[in-house]
Amino acid sequence: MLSQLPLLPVLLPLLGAPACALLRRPLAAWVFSCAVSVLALAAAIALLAATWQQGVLSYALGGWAAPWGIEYRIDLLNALVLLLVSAMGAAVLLGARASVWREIPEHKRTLFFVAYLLCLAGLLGIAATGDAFNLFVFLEISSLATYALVATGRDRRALVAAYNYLVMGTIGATFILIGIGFVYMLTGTLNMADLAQRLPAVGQSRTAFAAYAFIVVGVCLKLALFPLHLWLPGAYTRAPSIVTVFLAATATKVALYVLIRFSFTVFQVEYSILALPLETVFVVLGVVAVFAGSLVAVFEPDLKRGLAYSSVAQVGYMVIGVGLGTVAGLQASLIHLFNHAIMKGTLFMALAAVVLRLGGSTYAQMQGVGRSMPITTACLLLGGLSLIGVPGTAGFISKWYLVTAAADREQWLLVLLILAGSLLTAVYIWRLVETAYLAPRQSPASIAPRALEAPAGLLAVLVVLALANIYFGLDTRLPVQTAGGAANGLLAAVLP
Amino acid sequence: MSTLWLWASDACLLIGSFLLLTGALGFLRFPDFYARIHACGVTETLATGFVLLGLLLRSDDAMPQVKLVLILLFVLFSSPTASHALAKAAWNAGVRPRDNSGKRRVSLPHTDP
Amino acid sequence: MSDSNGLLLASLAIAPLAILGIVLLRSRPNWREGVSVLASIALFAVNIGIYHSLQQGATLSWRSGEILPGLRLELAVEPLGALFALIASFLWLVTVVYAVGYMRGHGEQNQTRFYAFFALSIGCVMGVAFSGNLLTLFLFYEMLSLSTWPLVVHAGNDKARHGGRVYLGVLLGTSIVFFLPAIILTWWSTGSLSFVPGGLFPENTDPRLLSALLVLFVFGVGKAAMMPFHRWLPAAMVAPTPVSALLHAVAVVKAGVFSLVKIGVYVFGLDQLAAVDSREWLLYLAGFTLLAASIVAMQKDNLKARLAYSTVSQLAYVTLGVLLAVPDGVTGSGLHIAMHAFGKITLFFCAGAILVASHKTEVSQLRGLGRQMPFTMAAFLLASLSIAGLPPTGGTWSKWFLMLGTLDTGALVLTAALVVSSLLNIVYLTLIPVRAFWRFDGADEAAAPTEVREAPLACCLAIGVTTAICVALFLFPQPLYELVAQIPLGGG
Amino acid sequence: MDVFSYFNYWVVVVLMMLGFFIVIARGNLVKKLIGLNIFQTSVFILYISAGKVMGGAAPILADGVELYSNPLPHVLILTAIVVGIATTSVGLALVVRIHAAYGTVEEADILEQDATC
Amino acid sequence: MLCLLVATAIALIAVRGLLASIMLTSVYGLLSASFFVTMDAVDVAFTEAAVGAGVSPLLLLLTVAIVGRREAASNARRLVVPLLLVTVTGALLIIGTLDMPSFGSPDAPAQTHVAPRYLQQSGDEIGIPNVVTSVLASYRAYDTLGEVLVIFTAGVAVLLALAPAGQGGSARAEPPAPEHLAPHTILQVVSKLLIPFMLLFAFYVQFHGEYGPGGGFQAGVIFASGIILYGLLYGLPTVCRVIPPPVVEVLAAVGALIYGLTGVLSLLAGKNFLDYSALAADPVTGQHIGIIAIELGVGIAVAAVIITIYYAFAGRLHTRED
Repeated sequence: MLSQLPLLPVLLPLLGAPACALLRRPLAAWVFSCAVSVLALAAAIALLAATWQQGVLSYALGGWAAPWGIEYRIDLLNALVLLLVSAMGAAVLLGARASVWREIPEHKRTLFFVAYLLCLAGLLGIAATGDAFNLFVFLEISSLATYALVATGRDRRALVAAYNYLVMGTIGATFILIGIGFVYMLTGTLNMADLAQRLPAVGQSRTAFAAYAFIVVGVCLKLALFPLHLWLPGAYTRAPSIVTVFLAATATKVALYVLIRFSFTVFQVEYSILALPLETVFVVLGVVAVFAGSLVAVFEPDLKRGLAYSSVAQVGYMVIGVGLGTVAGLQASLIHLFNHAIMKGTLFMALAAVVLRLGGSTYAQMQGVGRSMPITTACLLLGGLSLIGVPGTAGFISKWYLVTAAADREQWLLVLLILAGSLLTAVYIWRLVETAYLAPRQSPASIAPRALEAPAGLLAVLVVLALANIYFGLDTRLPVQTAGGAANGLLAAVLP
Repeated sequence: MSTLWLWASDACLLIGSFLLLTGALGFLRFPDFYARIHACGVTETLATGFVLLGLLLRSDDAMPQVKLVLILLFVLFSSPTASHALAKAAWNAGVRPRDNSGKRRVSLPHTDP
Repeated sequence: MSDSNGLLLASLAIAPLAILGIVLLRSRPNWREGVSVLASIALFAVNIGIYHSLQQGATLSWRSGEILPGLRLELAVEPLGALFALIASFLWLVTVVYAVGYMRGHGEQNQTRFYAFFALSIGCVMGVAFSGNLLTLFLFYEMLSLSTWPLVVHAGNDKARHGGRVYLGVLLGTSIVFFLPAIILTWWSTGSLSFVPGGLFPENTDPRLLSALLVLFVFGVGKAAMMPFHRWLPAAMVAPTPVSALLHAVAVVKAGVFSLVKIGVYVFGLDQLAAVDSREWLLYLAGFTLLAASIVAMQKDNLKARLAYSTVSQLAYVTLGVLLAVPDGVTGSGLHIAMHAFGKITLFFCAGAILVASHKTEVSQLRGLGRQMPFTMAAFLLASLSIAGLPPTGGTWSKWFLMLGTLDTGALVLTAALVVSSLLNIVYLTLIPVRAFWRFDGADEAAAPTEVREAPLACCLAIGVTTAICVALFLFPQPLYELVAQIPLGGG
Repeated sequence: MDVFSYFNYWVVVVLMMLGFFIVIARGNLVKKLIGLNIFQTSVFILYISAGKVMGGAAPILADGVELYSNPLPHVLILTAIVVGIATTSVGLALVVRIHAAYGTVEEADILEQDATC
Repeated sequence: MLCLLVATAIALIAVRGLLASIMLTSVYGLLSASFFVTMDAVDVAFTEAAVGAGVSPLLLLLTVAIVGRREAASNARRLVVPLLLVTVTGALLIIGTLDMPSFGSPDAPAQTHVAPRYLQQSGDEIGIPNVVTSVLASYRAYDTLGEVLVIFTAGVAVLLALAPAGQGGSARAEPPAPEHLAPHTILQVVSKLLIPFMLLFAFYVQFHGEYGPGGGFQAGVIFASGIILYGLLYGLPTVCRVIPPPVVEVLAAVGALIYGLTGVLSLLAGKNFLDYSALAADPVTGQHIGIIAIELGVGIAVAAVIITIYYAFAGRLHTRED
């Protein structure tokens, strides 16, 4: 079974989804999905361990060797993303019951879990595959499932958000398809490793340039990099709480992975970052994203939407790291990818609990929530502190690496801007704290009937996620070493 | 022998194409819906028949011939039915034929749409 | 050895344990406060133990696993930290006793939260005091900012919220925008963040980098309240008096100047510090701060605001002492941390006692109060003398060394500034009790409520203890001095 | 002659852009999906054009035929067509729901309704 | 051919009114299918004809029947940005084409690198003449599994969006809708004659995919079309009685599972996922069995999902009329 390891994290949810559809009772579907996602997580953990021991793992699907068949090629980068996505997928699902039962009508619950598993499988498939076209296929699986999940939100605006996401997402995917088509016409292959070998020979052609441009734009649409982020706030805000947790923790992360994979593996770094002015483009767009996203978040009356904009900002940080084009920058970007998933997972999970009990997540509704839901609010606060980058939390590690990476390139202005971005984060997180702890509790009439602490299942997951923020702020070996190894693997060959 | 078949086939194809052209012309130029549907519905069935016949005469394999015959049968069934369905739907929707001056000439029981 | 290291960890662990106890016993106020008192006694005892180990020449330290490559959380005991920890934990004990009286006397809400975060703050202070490298220092420094915020906004009204915003905004802002880059730059250029006697930077470090770093550090440690980043301290005065007393006269502000002393001595090293270009104007900025804050203090009628500006001024003394980069300056700074702590906490205790007993907050209302509250006012008088640096109080010694420092460097302007500031101290602090006792005219008699009596016993007890220590330190400054003299000064 | 060899591709580019234009310029949600359809179909044409070999036969092995067109793009596009219809159907389902919720499928009207509530 | 396509697309931009747009879409699909034939892509042409000219206009029509055919005039001021975007994108694409291998050149990398192996060795390795099927079902079988799951996802998504409450998630028909279709006697008679042939043809396409153009996907679409035609003529309730929605939904999942489990079988036999040579002693026979099995899975899943989607839309149509 060990030789099949690279496939398992993807295969389990992929086949689990149709199997889950055969279950009629929602509770059974939930239990089944949980089991599937936990197994996938176990496989992903084993896979990461195997990657550390054996280096790059290759798995030929259908027994056909690449480039004729489709290959799964797992290096540290893939393994890290797989682990992250499956872990968040499992965690969110485990805590999902109460929230789903509250927000999703009874007859849609089974399908909801099926779509969730499909989305998970799609994202994992993207992260595992070594074939450019296969990536597109799994991208579409996850995207379609995401549109459906977003549309299950209770508000009718969820429908519009899902529709806009669908149009933008499809444009992005089609752009990626065009890009893949171009490189295929240039090289005759779809396998990423094979592409990497064959592209340098034709790398200077205008076709390669156009191909890279289309892929980058397409991926940035999925990544919601400013100014292509327009779909994100609506989708995150209107989607059911659980979906928001899952998407925020995984979807943009996988998109960033795709960006890195195409920029550093398929197109080599000399081409993608150093020869083109993309370094500047990424860094500038990243910085603008940080400030634009954070500023909107500061003035947003709904916390969920505010945090969605904060995601736009955080994507900015990650892209800055990529744009630096150094091992340190890439490592910082990957660390932030990992840590941000945990932070936003915590934050949105806590919001799921808040929405469950209070019916909404505007600041007005959350007044005094610190007293009615102390544990949830404490977790929310922890996630927020981590987002700010307070030392002792995971966010601090991200910021540290990002700033050192910028310092290595002697970009002092960038250092300052990154830290100033943190200050903006502090502003909106503090707005939350004041609302939660200082504002008078809402008048009894407007408070939900049972404004109590969240149910145990959700709360347990939430607490674990919140503590993960601290754990990964103190024991950083897993993200730092894996990200370091991955960054080295991607860049060491070409950079000193 | 084969030349003869080829001639016959060419002739069939030509007739078919010509009929299609007339049908299209009628579709563009005729005054009202029913005349148009008549123009292309009638010619289309016949034209397709000729084209298929022409192709049938050209092929020398059994399998394609069987297929062409089947297509012919299918077209003979479906094309008039489609025209009928269209006309009927139009009638039900309240579309009425016009005379040369463009006025409604016929008024029949189901006037309500 | 291992026992002593256990002591070190214990000093950090007591606060969390205390919080647990406080939260669990939240429905029984007596037990809850009992836990607080017990914890503070235990902490003080532990710190004495640490002091003794240090005196016997033991090195106490603890390291975590690597957090960042080559970087760990490190704890280490050195003389200055031990001094700071001793003072803070002792004053915690005193303050808890005082707080029990104050909070009950004043009928405050949310007392459990108050005691819990109070304990947490002290835990963070211990962390700052015993931190073994810049990263650890920064970690506890930030935690201290965050854990004191709930105490500052304790009242929960708009005024408190506004104060809290300024408080956290300045402290977090400076630490993120100045302090953190300074730390990262240090790491980036030296590859280490450890506290090393004599400093971290190699001889050939770019002087411009050092200049920039010094500026970043001095402004970044916002808790040192260097102008123009001093606004948070007056803003924090919306807190209940015990908080102002312990945290904003002792723990938090001293954590700031303590960090600066540590950075000056162990990151730069006095020799290198003396050569940094930006030191000169920072010195004058410190001089300006101490004068300007004194002048502002004179104009404040609110007693706590006046004390706050006085604190800003006194903190500038310490900063100035470090920046002088001579051994006498550092000795003066170290001593002043201690002396000012006892003096200022007494003053705050008195202010709180006056508030509880007579509900008066403005200086102008205090005339004649000496008759009703003679004990409090006497303590106020002694403590203000200590702040001004006059015998028979401990403040004399620290000011003395600071003066020597300025003379060593030949910066006579600064000497003059110190003298003028001390005179101002007398005007705006010492005159308060003097008026309360003697400038009593009949016009106010009717206004003075006759039923005003001394504050609750717990408060008076606390005031008595700290006042006594102020005086005692004048008579027996030797142990303190010896401890401060152990700071490895490299250049000295 | 080089120009002529690209003519095919250029027409495809024009087709793509026509579809793309409909997607972003039209406010009717159904029309947008139609545009998306055209856009995607045009990309299929690009792929299939890339697989054509002049003088080649359809890639179904037969005796005596040496030159075939490239089967790989065909396979890819078969998959892509399925993806396209899947996207369209999900999009249409959303449109139906939007119509039920808003009573309109014009983007401008929807924005207006959302802005007022 | 291409010019016709361009003309259609321009007409699409010019025309206002959704019904005409849908007809043009259908025309566009048919034209591109014809173009695919001239490009030797017969399988693709088949699929595009079924999908581009069949299923997708059908779904569009159903939608328009629900939401109305009117289209508002577009705002002239809103055209500037799209025009700019389109111009930039188009320019980039044109630039991209400048260094491409010439159209139809047999020396292009795409023709010389990976594809030749399929053409030269699939006969020995897989043993079936249709190379497209070989690649689709064996060399890149995993993509096709992904494709099946895409269509399955679409089914799930449509159901999630449109399923009416209280029926266990399935798009069951409403109580009989007004039977305005009743007098269509001629249509009903003719279709009764034709539908069996359509279904038969679907099976032919299903199992003939190895030798000629066709395969599970096309067969599934044709099968579904037959059922949909039946539904259109006899009304949703009738067809729902013949083929109940829950059954179709189960079949969709089963189809996907057949595909997946075929892969799992080869896993259990100790080979890689979807390596059919493990399914029989002789690798080529194994490939045969595998391809038949997965094509069956594809066919079932596709037919079931398309019927499900139809049910969901048609159900909405009836709900609205109530």
